[in-house]
Amino acid sequence: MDIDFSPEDLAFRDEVRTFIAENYPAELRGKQDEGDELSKEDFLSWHRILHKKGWVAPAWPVEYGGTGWTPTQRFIFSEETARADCIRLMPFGLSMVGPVIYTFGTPEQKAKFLPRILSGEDWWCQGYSEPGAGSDLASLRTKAERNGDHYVVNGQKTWTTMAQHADWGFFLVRTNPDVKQQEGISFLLIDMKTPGIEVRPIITLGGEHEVNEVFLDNVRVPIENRVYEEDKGWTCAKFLLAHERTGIAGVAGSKRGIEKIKAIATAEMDGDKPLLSNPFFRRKVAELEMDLTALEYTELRTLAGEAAGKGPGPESSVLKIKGSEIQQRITDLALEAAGHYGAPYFRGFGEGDNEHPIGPDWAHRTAPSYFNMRKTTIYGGSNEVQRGIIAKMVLGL
Amino acid sequence: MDIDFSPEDLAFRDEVRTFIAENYPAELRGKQDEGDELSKEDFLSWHRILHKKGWVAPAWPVEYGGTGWTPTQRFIFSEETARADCIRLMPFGLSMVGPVIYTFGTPEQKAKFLPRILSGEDWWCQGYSEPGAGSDLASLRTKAERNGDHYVVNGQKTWTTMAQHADWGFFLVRTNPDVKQQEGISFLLIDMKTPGIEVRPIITLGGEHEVNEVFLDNVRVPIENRVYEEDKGWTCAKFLLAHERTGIAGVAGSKRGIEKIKAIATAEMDGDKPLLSNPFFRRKVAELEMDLTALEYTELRTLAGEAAGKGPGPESSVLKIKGSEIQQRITDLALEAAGHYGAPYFRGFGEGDNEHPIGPDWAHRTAPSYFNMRKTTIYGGSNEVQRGIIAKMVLGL
Amino acid sequence: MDLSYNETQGMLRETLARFLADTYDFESRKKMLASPEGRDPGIWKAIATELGLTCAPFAEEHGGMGGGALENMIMMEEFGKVIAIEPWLQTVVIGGGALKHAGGALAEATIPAIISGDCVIAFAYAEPQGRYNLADIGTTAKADGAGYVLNGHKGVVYAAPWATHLLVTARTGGGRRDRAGVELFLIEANRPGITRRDYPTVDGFMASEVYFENVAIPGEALLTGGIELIERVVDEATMAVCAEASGIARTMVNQTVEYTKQRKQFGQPIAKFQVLQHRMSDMFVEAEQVSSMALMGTLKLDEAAEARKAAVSMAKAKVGRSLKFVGQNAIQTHGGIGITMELAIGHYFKRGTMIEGQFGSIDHHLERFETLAYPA
Amino acid sequence: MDLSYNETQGMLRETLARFLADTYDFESRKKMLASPEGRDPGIWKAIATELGLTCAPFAEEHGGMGGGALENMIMMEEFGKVIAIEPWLQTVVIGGGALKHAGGALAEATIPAIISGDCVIAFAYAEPQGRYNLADIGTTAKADGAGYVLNGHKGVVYAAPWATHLLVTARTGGGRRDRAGVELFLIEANRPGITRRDYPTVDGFMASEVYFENVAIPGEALLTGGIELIERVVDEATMAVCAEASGIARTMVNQTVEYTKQRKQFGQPIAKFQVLQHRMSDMFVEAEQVSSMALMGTLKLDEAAEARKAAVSMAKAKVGRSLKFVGQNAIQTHGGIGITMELAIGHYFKRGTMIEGQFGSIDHHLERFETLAYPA
Repeated sequence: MDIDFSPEDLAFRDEVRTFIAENYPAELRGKQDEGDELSKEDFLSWHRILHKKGWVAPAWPVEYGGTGWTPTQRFIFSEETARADCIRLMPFGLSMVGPVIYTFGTPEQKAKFLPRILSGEDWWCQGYSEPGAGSDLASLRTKAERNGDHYVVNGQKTWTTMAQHADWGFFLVRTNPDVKQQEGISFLLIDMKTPGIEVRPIITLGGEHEVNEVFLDNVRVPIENRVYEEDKGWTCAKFLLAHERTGIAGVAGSKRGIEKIKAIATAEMDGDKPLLSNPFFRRKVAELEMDLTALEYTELRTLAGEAAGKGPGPESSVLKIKGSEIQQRITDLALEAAGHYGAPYFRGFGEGDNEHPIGPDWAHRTAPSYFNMRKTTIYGGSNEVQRGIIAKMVLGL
Repeated sequence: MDIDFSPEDLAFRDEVRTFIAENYPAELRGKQDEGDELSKEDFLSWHRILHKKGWVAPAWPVEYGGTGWTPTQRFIFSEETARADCIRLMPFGLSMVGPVIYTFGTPEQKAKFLPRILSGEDWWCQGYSEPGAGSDLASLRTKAERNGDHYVVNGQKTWTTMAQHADWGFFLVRTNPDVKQQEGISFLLIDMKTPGIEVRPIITLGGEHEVNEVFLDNVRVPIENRVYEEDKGWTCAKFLLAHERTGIAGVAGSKRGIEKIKAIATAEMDGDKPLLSNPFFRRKVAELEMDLTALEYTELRTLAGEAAGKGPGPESSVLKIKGSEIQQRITDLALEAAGHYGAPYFRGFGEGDNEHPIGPDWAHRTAPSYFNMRKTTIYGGSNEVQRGIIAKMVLGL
Repeated sequence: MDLSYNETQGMLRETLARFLADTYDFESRKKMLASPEGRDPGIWKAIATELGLTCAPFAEEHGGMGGGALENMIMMEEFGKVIAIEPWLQTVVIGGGALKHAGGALAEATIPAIISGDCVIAFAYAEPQGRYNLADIGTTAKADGAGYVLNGHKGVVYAAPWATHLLVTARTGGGRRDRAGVELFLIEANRPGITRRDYPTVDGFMASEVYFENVAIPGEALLTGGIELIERVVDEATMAVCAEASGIARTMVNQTVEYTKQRKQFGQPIAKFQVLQHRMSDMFVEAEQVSSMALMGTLKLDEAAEARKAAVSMAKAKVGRSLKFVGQNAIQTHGGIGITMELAIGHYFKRGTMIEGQFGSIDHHLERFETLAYPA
Repeated sequence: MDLSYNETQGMLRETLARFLADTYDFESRKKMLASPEGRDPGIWKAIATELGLTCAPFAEEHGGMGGGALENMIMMEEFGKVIAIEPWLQTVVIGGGALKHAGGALAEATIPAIISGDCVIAFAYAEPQGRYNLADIGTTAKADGAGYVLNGHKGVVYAAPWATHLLVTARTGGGRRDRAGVELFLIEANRPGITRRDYPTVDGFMASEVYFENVAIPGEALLTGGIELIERVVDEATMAVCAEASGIARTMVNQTVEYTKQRKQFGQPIAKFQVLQHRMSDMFVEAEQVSSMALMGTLKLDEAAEARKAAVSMAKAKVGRSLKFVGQNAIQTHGGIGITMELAIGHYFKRGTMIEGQFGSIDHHLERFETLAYPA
């Protein structure tokens, strides 16, 4: 057992660092730092740079465009990108539908979709949740009926993140209403420009437009856009749920978040001392670092288990629960640091609007971030659902 | 609305203070302070003094021996006895079976039992819980069968506090096995010297002998010792459960507990400063005071509601939950203050044993108290049961 | 000792509650906030004149009903229940309170205008560098003949865009964090040299950065009392937001209970899940603590300064903590819909969150309590 | 980076686990504790000689297997699973560790005796006034010719009644809390002038107050390294109890899960109640955090002093907090039976509770971490 990086790993780390320093777009630097809403182009510019370098999908098998890195190298890469505060790549193509397609898709589907995911040509969204269903995915009602070589899809999806930008969406739809809940579901890839699709924004508490409702009215989807067998889409969904949970610990991002809090609390004064010298503020930062370190080693232990052949199992629910709580606590602490200047609501730089936000640069996003991050314990399988998974799958209750 | 005491109330407070100062037994002073186990005689000496003064049962109706005090006077009395760290009177007679008897009993039962409860002549215990039943009181299996003018009782009770001293016990027994859970139960008063009763100690984690198992083997109980109607004992039990919950906030006792912690942490050094100057220890004390004040005002609001005609309703579950948590946190803090000297286990002063405990006087009881007080969230209807009551009775869930 | 409300107090509560039920439903509130002024000034006018409620906490000689902190508590609790954005806190509790305590000609002139609804006050006390220290003030009031000249920058002044008057803390002498030299002034909001940058707040109000540049004010604008007066008024304001918090917490519990009864998942109303039942019980318990502490602190507002400060800080710290618990769990229990603008619950959560820090964070108040309760 | 155990480590774990399963069932442990000596010395002897495990963390030149902190972690985790009262912590981790680091003739003479099970060591470091400050020492070691004379009182010396040797911290110079002048001595437990008052501890061990009155010891008893050596050894000991905590936490989770499957209330196994299911999930999550931090701190024991201290303190603080959560909820879920002597769970809870404070409370370690991580 050894926690240190090998000389090869250290060399790799330097390579990554240098690449980021030389290639990360100047106009993106600091943008995420202030928590501003990011445009589609913002996301894609870094995506394309990584794609050009061949580093956009480290987790994919080499044959489909992965990097062939060791788990340690992947760990280093995610640490370094977070450390440099690189924009997070959108997961819908790279981490979600991509792995489903290379695992369950036909050769034609792989050839058609995977390269465009890697290049960023297609922006993907996820059509899972339905109004009134929430964490109860299997109760979905959007239905797809066969009509010749097409399905005709009718229904409504919600919480569809970034659907306003999407070229394609992967949807869970009911193809057989007569079997019980988790059966009779299929996994469809739908071109978002198909007639009958309407995307309506949902505005969240901080004023963000991140999520949407998607209405499907007699949307025609070619049969060849179904992944895996008809009525067996739940297999893909389950595979994807497990996949989604492993990344969700968000250790690297939270490390960066804590660093930001420390920088803020070093600059911000509390009387004649930096806020970080206030023993109680300091204690909360320390407790965050402590809990994040515990989470980090829990993730490392899980990865070691995976390396030893245990797949990402129900234990990954531990990572989701702890990771989401830590993400929320970081925003809580930032809001506390903002003091009075957490209150002003700054609508962002509209067209021709060059007005500077009120208060310290970082303060105007603290309350919206705090509100918005309540989502982390709700989405991706709410933390209550995760506790149920642990109870059932790990503890056998 | 007015939070201040009237001049009459202040005069009453002084009267109580003076009485305690002049009459509280010298040999009991400080004994409870160090958390030592108390003997039957310890409990009874103060009981008898209060009885002689006519103050042993402030909550009882005057006709049965109560004091006729206003709610404010009763509040003052309980504050003052706690402030002076007077020994707590055993509740089984005074607060539990006494009120059941004067509410539901026959004139003969009242005449026979109430005076002996007041005088302390009879020591009572409570035969409710059964092995494997826990908070699920209604599932009890101890059965009483009619045999002429007697019941014959067979079964087993557990968690019977202070049964080792008891002259009488009040027992819930099943008189009709054919009806559903809460029906078919009767409320019996049983002479603990009746043949067929065996009391066996249960030793708890701190080494205390407070609770017992009680075995009943063909115990003959005269019919006239049944309170209220046959099969309707649940009415008495419900009445008593509500009664038990109101006192259980334990505000006055916890106030005294926090004062002790403050005294300890002022004397105990942490480096070159008193432990109370350590900002984090101090913060925990402050949070306790804060939470206790919130509880105190919640109790006062409940009492005001009662004065306005609302009986002690399901809201009293709030008092149980918060009161028990605070009691536990006090012991947690005391154990922390003890440092290394929380570890030595001191078995108490055996016969001829004059050895002094290890470490500071108060330290040797901190760990046993911490262990023992875990009971407060379990007994009297566990806090889970209380949450269920709030959900059902208050929130209508 | 008697913790029951009298008949007048009950009537006040009912009058306001009935009015707000009619005017402050979710849709009307949304419209108000979206309007150019960010509020409906007619509502304030109606509260003052039609309902005649603004007179409740003022002395009879000023045209009031002779009430005080308890009446403010009742009003604020009802405002909290509908997350009203009316300037009662700033105008009646803070402005009115300062005038009551300072007395004199200014009080006699202004209180009737508050009661009539014509005078709306905003409290300009915070400064960018000052956090929660009321004496950390860089704004200066330099004596100039019989009057003063104001210079400085006040941050996040709630209700300033709506105000006819500003209640301003400024320094007539002493160094940055000295208690001596801090004074309180009530001035017209449109005095030459005052500029504002207005903006909405995340909890639905309007606020401003207010800049003073050589603003000449008369000597009569001074409310005598210095930092002690300011501390007292801020303590009263703190208890007023605690009362608002009590209304908010109760409403969040009720809304969550109602939502879980209707919302179905896994084939049944989610109210049937034991985990959610116990959580809502805990929310109810914490909401009770908020109400208890709102009452406790309010009842101690007229005690001597040290006892008052200790009680208020204890109350605010507990209210902050319990309110956070109720709010976070209300959102979690609602799920995704809870973090959208679509249901009322999210808007209660936003206001509740801002109350946590208003007039001092949990840590700030715990520390103030400790300093008073456990002197070194 | 590789977090997997090697084959030898797996074998060590299995050997000890199998042995403890046979010897340390609940009833046997109870009998051991109730015996006059408070333990069964044959078990220690068997671990050393029959199983040959005591050699695991020692260097080959001392007759060991060349292991270190990881091997101690594995052993302590297994001891935790059965709440063993064997003196591995005091003898192998602390005594053995101090000897390894100090080296020299004393190490060469003593380590083989530790490996053979003949030498049992107790660590006399705490003093009544000192809380968790390792340099707050009143016990003196006055130079006297080639040797020293010891005077003082050491409190709560775990395993002292069983020990052949005492590892004592004492002051050769400097004032009460000075770091300079604190030294470490290994001496025979039966030296003239040493008296003990023995007693059981609440977590099942035996311990003593140890008094030194003009105890003459030879110069060779000194282990060079001063306070730095003591801090390093205590950090290693701290991680050893964290590993023990990992075994305890896992076992408490398992026992609680098993108990709720059997225990019926309201007509069904209480394991079916969603509230208890989610609570046990949370207990599992926290037990995982204990294991993760036990590993993290152990892996950092050989780093430079500052990094080691920061990591150990972070680990111990988190272990303390998570262990408290697991223990309190294990008892609460068991209900009344959990606070009696009758089930094993209560005894795990007692040991777990004492671990929280052993070698420093949660607050002590958070503060030490903060001082290192956020220098003023």
